[in-house]
Amino acid sequence: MSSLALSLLDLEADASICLDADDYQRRPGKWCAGCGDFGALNAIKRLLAKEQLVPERMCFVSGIGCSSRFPHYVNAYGFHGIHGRALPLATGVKLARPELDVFVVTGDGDCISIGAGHWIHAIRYNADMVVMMLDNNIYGLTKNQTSPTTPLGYASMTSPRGAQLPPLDPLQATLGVSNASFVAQTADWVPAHLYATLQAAYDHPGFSFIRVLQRCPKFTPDVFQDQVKNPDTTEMLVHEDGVDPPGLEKVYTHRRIHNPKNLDEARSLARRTDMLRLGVFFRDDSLPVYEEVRAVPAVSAEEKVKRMNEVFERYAV
Amino acid sequence: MSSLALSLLDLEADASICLDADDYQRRPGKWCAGCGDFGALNAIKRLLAKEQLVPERMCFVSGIGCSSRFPHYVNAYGFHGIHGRALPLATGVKLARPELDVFVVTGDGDCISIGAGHWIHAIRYNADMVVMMLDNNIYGLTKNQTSPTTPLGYASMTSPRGAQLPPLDPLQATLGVSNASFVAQTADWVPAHLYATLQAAYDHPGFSFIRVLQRCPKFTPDVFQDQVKNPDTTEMLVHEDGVDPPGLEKVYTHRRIHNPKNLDEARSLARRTDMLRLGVFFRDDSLPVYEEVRAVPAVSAEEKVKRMNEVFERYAV
Amino acid sequence: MSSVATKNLNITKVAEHTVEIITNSGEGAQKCAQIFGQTCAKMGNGVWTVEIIPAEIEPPHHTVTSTSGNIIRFGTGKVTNWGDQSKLAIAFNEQVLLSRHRLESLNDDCIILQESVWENHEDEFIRKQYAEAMEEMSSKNYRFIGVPIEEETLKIVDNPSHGKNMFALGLLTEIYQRDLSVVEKQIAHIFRFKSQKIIDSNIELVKSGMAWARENLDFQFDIPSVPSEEKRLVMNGNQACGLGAIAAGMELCSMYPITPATSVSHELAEIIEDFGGIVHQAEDEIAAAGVAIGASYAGKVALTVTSGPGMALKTEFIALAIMVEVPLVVLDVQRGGPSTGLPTKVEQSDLLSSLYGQPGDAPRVVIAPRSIEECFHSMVTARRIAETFRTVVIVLTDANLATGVQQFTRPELDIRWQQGPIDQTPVPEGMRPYEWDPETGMSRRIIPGMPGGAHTVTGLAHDEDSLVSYHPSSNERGMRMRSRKLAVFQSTLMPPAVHGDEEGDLLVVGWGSTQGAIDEAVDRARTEGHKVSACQLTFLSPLEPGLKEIFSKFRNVMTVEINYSDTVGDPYITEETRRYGQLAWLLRAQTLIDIDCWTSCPGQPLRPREIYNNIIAKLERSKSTAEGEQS
Amino acid sequence: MSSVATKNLNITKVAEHTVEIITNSGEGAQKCAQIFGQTCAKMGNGVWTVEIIPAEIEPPHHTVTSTSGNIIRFGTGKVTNWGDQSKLAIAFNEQVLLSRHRLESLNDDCIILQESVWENHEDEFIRKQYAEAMEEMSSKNYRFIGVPIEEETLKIVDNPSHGKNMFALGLLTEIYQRDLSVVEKQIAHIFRFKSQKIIDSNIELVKSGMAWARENLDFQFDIPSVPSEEKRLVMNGNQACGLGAIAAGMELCSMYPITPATSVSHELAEIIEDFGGIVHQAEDEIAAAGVAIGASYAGKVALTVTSGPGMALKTEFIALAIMVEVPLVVLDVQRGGPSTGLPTKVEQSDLLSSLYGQPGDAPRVVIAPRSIEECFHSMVTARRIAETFRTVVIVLTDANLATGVQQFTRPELDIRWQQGPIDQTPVPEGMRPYEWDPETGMSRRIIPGMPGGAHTVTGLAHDEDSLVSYHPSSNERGMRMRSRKLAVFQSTLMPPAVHGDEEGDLLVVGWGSTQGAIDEAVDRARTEGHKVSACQLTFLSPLEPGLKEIFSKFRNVMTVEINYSDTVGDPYITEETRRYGQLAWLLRAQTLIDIDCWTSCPGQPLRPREIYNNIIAKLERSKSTAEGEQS
Ligand SMILES: Cc1ncc(C[n+]2csc(CCOP(=O)(O)OP(=O)(O)O)c2C)c(N)n1
Ligand SMILES: Cc1ncc(C[n+]2csc(CCOP(=O)(O)OP(=O)(O)O)c2C)c(N)n1
Ligand code: SF4
Ligand code: SF4
Ligand SMILES: [Mg+2]
Ligand SMILES: [Mg+2]
Repeated sequence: MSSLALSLLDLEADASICLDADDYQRRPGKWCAGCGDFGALNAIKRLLAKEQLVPERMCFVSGIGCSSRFPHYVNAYGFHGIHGRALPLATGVKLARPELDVFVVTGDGDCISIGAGHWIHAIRYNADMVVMMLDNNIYGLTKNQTSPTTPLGYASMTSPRGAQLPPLDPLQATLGVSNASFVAQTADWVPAHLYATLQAAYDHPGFSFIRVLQRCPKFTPDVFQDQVKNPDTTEMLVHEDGVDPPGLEKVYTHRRIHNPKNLDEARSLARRTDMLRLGVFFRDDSLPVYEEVRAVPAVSAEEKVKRMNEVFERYAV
Repeated sequence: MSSLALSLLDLEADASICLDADDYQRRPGKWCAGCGDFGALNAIKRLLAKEQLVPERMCFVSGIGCSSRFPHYVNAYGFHGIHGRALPLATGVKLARPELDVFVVTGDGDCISIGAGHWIHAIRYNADMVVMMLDNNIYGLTKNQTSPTTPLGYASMTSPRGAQLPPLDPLQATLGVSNASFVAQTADWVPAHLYATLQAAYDHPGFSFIRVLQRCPKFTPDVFQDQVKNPDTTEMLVHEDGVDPPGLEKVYTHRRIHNPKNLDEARSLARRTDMLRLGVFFRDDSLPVYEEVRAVPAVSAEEKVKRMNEVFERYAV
Repeated sequence: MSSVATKNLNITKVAEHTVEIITNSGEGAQKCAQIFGQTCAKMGNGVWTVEIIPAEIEPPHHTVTSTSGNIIRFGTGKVTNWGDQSKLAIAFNEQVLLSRHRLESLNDDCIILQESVWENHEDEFIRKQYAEAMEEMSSKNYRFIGVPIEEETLKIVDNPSHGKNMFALGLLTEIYQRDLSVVEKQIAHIFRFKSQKIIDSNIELVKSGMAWARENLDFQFDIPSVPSEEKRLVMNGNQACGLGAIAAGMELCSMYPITPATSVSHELAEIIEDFGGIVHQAEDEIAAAGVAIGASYAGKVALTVTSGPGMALKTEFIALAIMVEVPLVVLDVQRGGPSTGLPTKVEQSDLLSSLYGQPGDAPRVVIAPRSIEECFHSMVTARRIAETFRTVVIVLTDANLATGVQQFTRPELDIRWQQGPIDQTPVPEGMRPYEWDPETGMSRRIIPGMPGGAHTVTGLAHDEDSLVSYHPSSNERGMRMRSRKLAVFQSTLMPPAVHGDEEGDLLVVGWGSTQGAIDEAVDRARTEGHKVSACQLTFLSPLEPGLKEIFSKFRNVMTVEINYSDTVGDPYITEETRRYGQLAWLLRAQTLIDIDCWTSCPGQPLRPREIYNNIIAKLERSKSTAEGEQS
Repeated sequence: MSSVATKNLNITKVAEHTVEIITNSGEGAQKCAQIFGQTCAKMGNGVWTVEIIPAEIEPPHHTVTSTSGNIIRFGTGKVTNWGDQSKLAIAFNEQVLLSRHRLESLNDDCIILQESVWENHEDEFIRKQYAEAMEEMSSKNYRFIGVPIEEETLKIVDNPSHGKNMFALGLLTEIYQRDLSVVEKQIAHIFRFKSQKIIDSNIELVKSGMAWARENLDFQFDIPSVPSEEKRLVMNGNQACGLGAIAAGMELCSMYPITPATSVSHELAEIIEDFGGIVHQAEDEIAAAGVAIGASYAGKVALTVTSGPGMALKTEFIALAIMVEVPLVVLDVQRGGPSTGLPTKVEQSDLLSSLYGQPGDAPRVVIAPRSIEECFHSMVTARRIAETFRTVVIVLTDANLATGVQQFTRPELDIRWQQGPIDQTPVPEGMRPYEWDPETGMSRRIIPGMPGGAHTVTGLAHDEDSLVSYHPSSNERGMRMRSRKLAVFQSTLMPPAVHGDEEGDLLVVGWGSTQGAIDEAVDRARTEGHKVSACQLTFLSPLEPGLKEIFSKFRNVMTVEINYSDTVGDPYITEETRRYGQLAWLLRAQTLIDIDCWTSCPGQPLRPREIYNNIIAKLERSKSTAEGEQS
């Protein structure tokens, strides 16, 4: 059964939601035909509709890249920042306004190349936000340069004879960072799974890192071909604390029950290259969340003036 | 048996080397009395003497910090760079001059806070260099601010009520990066182990990351107190492919045979907080080394001119 | 729309023409233009080609945002810029055409060869938007000629979007009487990696385009060429920088992708390994600079290539290189700013940040090539300066040079440009790492590997021995020595040439890529008898000598720049509050002469006509004020 | 060394005195100076204290590099700078003293109270280096007085290095007849977190110091104070900035540690949580800026604090804030550059990079407080400007203000400085994210949470709706509007005050922290009848109005700055090649007046005497040239 047919089936599943979903689209996405970013946008729309989120109580933050154009297309507040710096901006928004729902959309270059330092530290801060890394294994917007996730030997404009290093696996790296609290992998061509993963990430209190395998027909048309064509190349990690969207088991028959609490297991699964694995690799809802550990009681202007005058006393002569 | 006595014993072990070792010291280190950086300097001197390295064929690269003053004290070429950027500088040196022995000395702030992005990518490049991260759990040079490795709740000038987040574990993070090839932990107060670890790192072809637990009597006098006082808090990871300096077993009776090839095991050991673990967590000498995969045959000036003229033909009108 | 009834050919002879090929992105306008441009060049015409690039990678087709294409200006003599509006256009649909119309890119009586399939398309929406577009464009008296481009193409290939461009090429070949054999050679070259079948069908398409034109068009243009024996190359500025870097002997280009600079490294990645070098794509621009500095320090002078946002990130490392006196060449292909700004568009707004971007006093050399030819040679010059003076050289080009294609005299390669073997000779007893000549501040580098030279360089204040020193005198000494090198370098420079008379009513001063357009505008004014000259600067730090003297011979001096300046007379904008163009500001401080500026930041190269108009306007203003003073 | 034989006290009355306490780092000079300074302040004297900080954290003791200490200048009237050389010094060993001697910090006939234990120390090496040091210092006629500091201290505590400082405090208390009760109060305050035992023994040490002085010294100084009713605070510039930030209602300070800026955040970290705010220590300066911008965008105006190298890293983000028009306050505590430079030392070399650091045209406001009092108020001003004009405000202080301690009028807190509740009212139908007033470029912010206001801000060129736009006119429009705001802000400013007559032979122009020293030097020259005035600028971008008019009333204008400039007459340095001080360069472009400069970058604050000398020298030069012209 083709993933296209599948996605139809799965849209029918809750057509009601799909209607309102469009209210969350501010304007049509300007990506190439067949770009996986459209799938991510659709899944987000469904999530927002399902949760009936109020546009002005959300903020979508991104860096620079095809993927980072995302906020322009969502009916919410958005900050289309600079390359690699979406996470610090998002952290600032969350620190100032914990009541806002913060979503970050970034790319494999934006997040784990130029943004790598912020990425590692944002995982550790564990501020409550949903982070979608749209991973097309390439630099799209700048037209076809090698990214850290480009497969070994895959040619681009900057390595015409093929990438010289094995790719950097975002999952293993994320799982290596202390205080990591939610790490998942999904793919744009399995809409039901993408949607379910977003839902789980949204429900998770803390920094939810989702690597979304994203097709780029323009520059990496073949990197995900097998996985798209043949569901048998994929194993679904399922668990009650993870995701297991109904209907998928018919298509994706390789299923593994993986308890997302098991970090050792998560790491070793992330390492294995025998199959593509989709699902929640790790999840711990109990870890310290930055804006919570940093929360301080509000103080009235009058009180502030009063306290400042007390501080002055210490310096008075 | 105190670690001091131990270090004496262990200096006697090869007094001959110790003599020449001083030839590798350009000038006395200017650190606080009791600073662990002295131990690192001594160990390096011993290694250079043991290997009889030629001063002009070595380059010591560092960032900024107490630890990063290191190159000034070694009788070798040195590049005392800017904060957080030692690794890109070192990569440039190695790319241009693969025949030079490159050593990097960095701190917990320099390497894994401001330098985090370069750190992750340098691990992946796997250029052949020895990297010593002197980890005193604090920002020393700037006088006592929280670093990513500062223990939870430990007070500093920037978090007077204690660090708000669990520390970032450099070992787990390093072990999470694809193409990581050598990851070890040692401590300044176990000179024999520090020395042996440096030796192993030097022998390893590729990027050897060593986290050196380093005492800072000035600002974190107590963070390593127990471990220094009581060897029973420490477990030595030993293996023929790792390190197992003679004599230590008498003091450090907790020993675990750990095969550095076992990455899953390495990661889960790095996670465990029941004891301090010193040794080589992971080692794989077979991974691609950046300056090798990028090596291109040298071309004579004449040949270059000839080839450039050929290139011109493509653009000729 | 008018279609040609009776055929009675008239051939107009013109000195130059500007042609646009306007398509959806992905329809191959680039290849068509490239081949046509190459052909014109080979046939001895001067040529300048410019790309029209859409904002998105692949925007929805048949919309105003999907416009992709090329402008080809070619003529009898040398062509130095994209000129004014286009005289002839080939458009694959009316929406992309409309976008060009709105940008006022088309000449009032432009001849437009337009795909005829849309006018009566079955889809009503398409007919409707077609009609509306034609309505909007009726304000001008363009001459529209319907051409069944797709229909004709389909006769030869089944996927028109891989063929229409060659049919269009055929139209041009016929209209401008290009030599088919030359066109065929170019096709064979461009598609050399494709099958013979494709090459053949492309040639067939060209022929059918020619045939259609022969049968249906009543006009042709004759643009005579001056055949020359001189060997020439044709390429764009980024290619020229890439080849120049190799010719200069640089063996490492350390970069991070950014438009419009990236194609320099594409060019290099393709070939540099045949020259013993590599392109290193770093994790970010900071690392790219760091790797380049590390390599330069170790003896291999490296290049780092970027654009505005990347320059911002290299700020700290550039200061380090200046402080430790490690040679470094930084190429900044300027784009529209500030921040992400206009990534694909031209601007000259990085001048002041290139001079003053670093906290602390960090003297460096800044040069700006004025033509594609100078792009090539700037790399050789930059490297020599960087090594001779142990400093950072920033080379400022821009999106106009980067994508503009032009031919230039084939450079004579000099083997001395190549890097010799790295100096590994023993260091003379007692020689110091910074043995500054007290007169010149210059010193000999000690490179890792040199016996007896071991020392540690540092970004901290240091003395001749490279020892950290906090003593006032050694700090001031270092500052003085690093600054002195600029004065010494300046003493080796010549005053800039003046284009036109040495004195007059107005001197137009520009820098970098605008030379062609400015000179053309000035010439136009001069032929009308105006006392105007031009002076194009290429050394910005240090500035070329003799400027004050040159300027003082003109009643007015005005810079023309592609950047922002306030306009006196706008609300709140006075002589005092006005923010000037970046070069104007620099020259005011340098010469204390009241230098005016006309600047604009439209995200496209300046047109000779705009410049001309502002020259005339400036002359008017100064005349009236002069009279004002008299009365 | 002379030791005091017969005791016959003479009390000298002086208007001011400068005292140095010189120790190994870690011997508590800071606390001694802090208490002494506080005491003087409380007793109604004007005070200025400066720290002497070693390069390393804890360098080897008893060496010239280990010098740590304080300079306290206090007098009858207001004290605005550290003044000239010290008149009295207390030294714990001769090596640290020697380092001060070499820096020419000690007055020719300075009285030096010196630890007497070293002279005849058993260790020969110590005796030897002592003798050599004394030999070197014999060039001056200092008056050396041996004091058994350690010996006396050991009588009270067993670890002298935690006590000698209090004994020294006792010496000063006696010599300057300080009120012991005040001293005791200060001790009790400073050691409030320590045990009563420690407090008592410290007071005992002070008393023993006083006793020793009484018995052994034949001199005292009387520095009358003018008691005033005015409420005053005493603190350093970083503390003032920290408290100012809170007073300004800022609830987030997002920073990364860097000397000499870090202590601002230390101050804040201590108290800001009692004000509903936090200090966020980011992973680097880039993230620190990003977090601040994110928070400001979301409605809480944030502060980011750094110094030179950190400014370099914030370059890109500052441009983004300017482009999206998110208010942001950036505090740059300037240190010696370039690169890592002189991390703990003062310099004013970030002016041009603060104005022009960003690629692209990025207009921003730059202000430089001139005193510690202005440090406090600059935060309030900066925030107001940033919010009113939706732009970035860079505040430039420096290591001199950062560590200098001075008292100033206690600010009257205004509740309106506090941030009101974040605007969450519905957005009026049809209101746009960048509804630029065409006259002023100003617009109302739409903040996340405001119903009906959802939009996406972007660093790309955009229109009023914040939609990405590549159209020339909208790009130029945005540029114009962002630039216009500076002109509008400038129109609200007053011309700067002139210190001295409105006209004369020379106007000395400075900026920021040098005001005190410049005014003092100018006053000195004026009392000698020279026609010199001073003008200290605090707004650098936009520049204050009326400068040209003010300057034109003086025959010469010269800036005085703590940064680098070439000296005409040095090899290769001509009027043309000279690189000017940063303010001078700026003012030349702005006024087209031939502004000279005297600058110096010794890594320490300028001394009134140096400035005075260069004022006189400038007057001489101009006189001779003037005569030259006449003949
Ligand atoms: C500081 C800076 N460096 C480089 C760029 C150029 N740039 C824009 S997007 C991009 C990478 C895009 O790749 P990715 O993050 O994977 O996003 P994608 O386009 O593939 O979705 C780069 C290098 C920039 N805009 N700013
Ligand atoms: C760009 C920049 N940011 C900040 C600093 C200030 N700084 C110097 S060293 C340092 C951190 C030192 O900590 P660490 O790396 O752990 O080294 P340690 O001193 O503890 O050995 C900082 C923040 C700087 N010099 N440059
Ligand atoms: S280039 Fe690739 S990632 Fe970018 S829009 Fe096109 S398909 Fe999507
Ligand atoms: S501060 Fe700490 S790390 Fe730095 S030199 Fe002193 S003891 Fe060593
Ligand atoms: Mg990508
Ligand atoms: Mg540290």
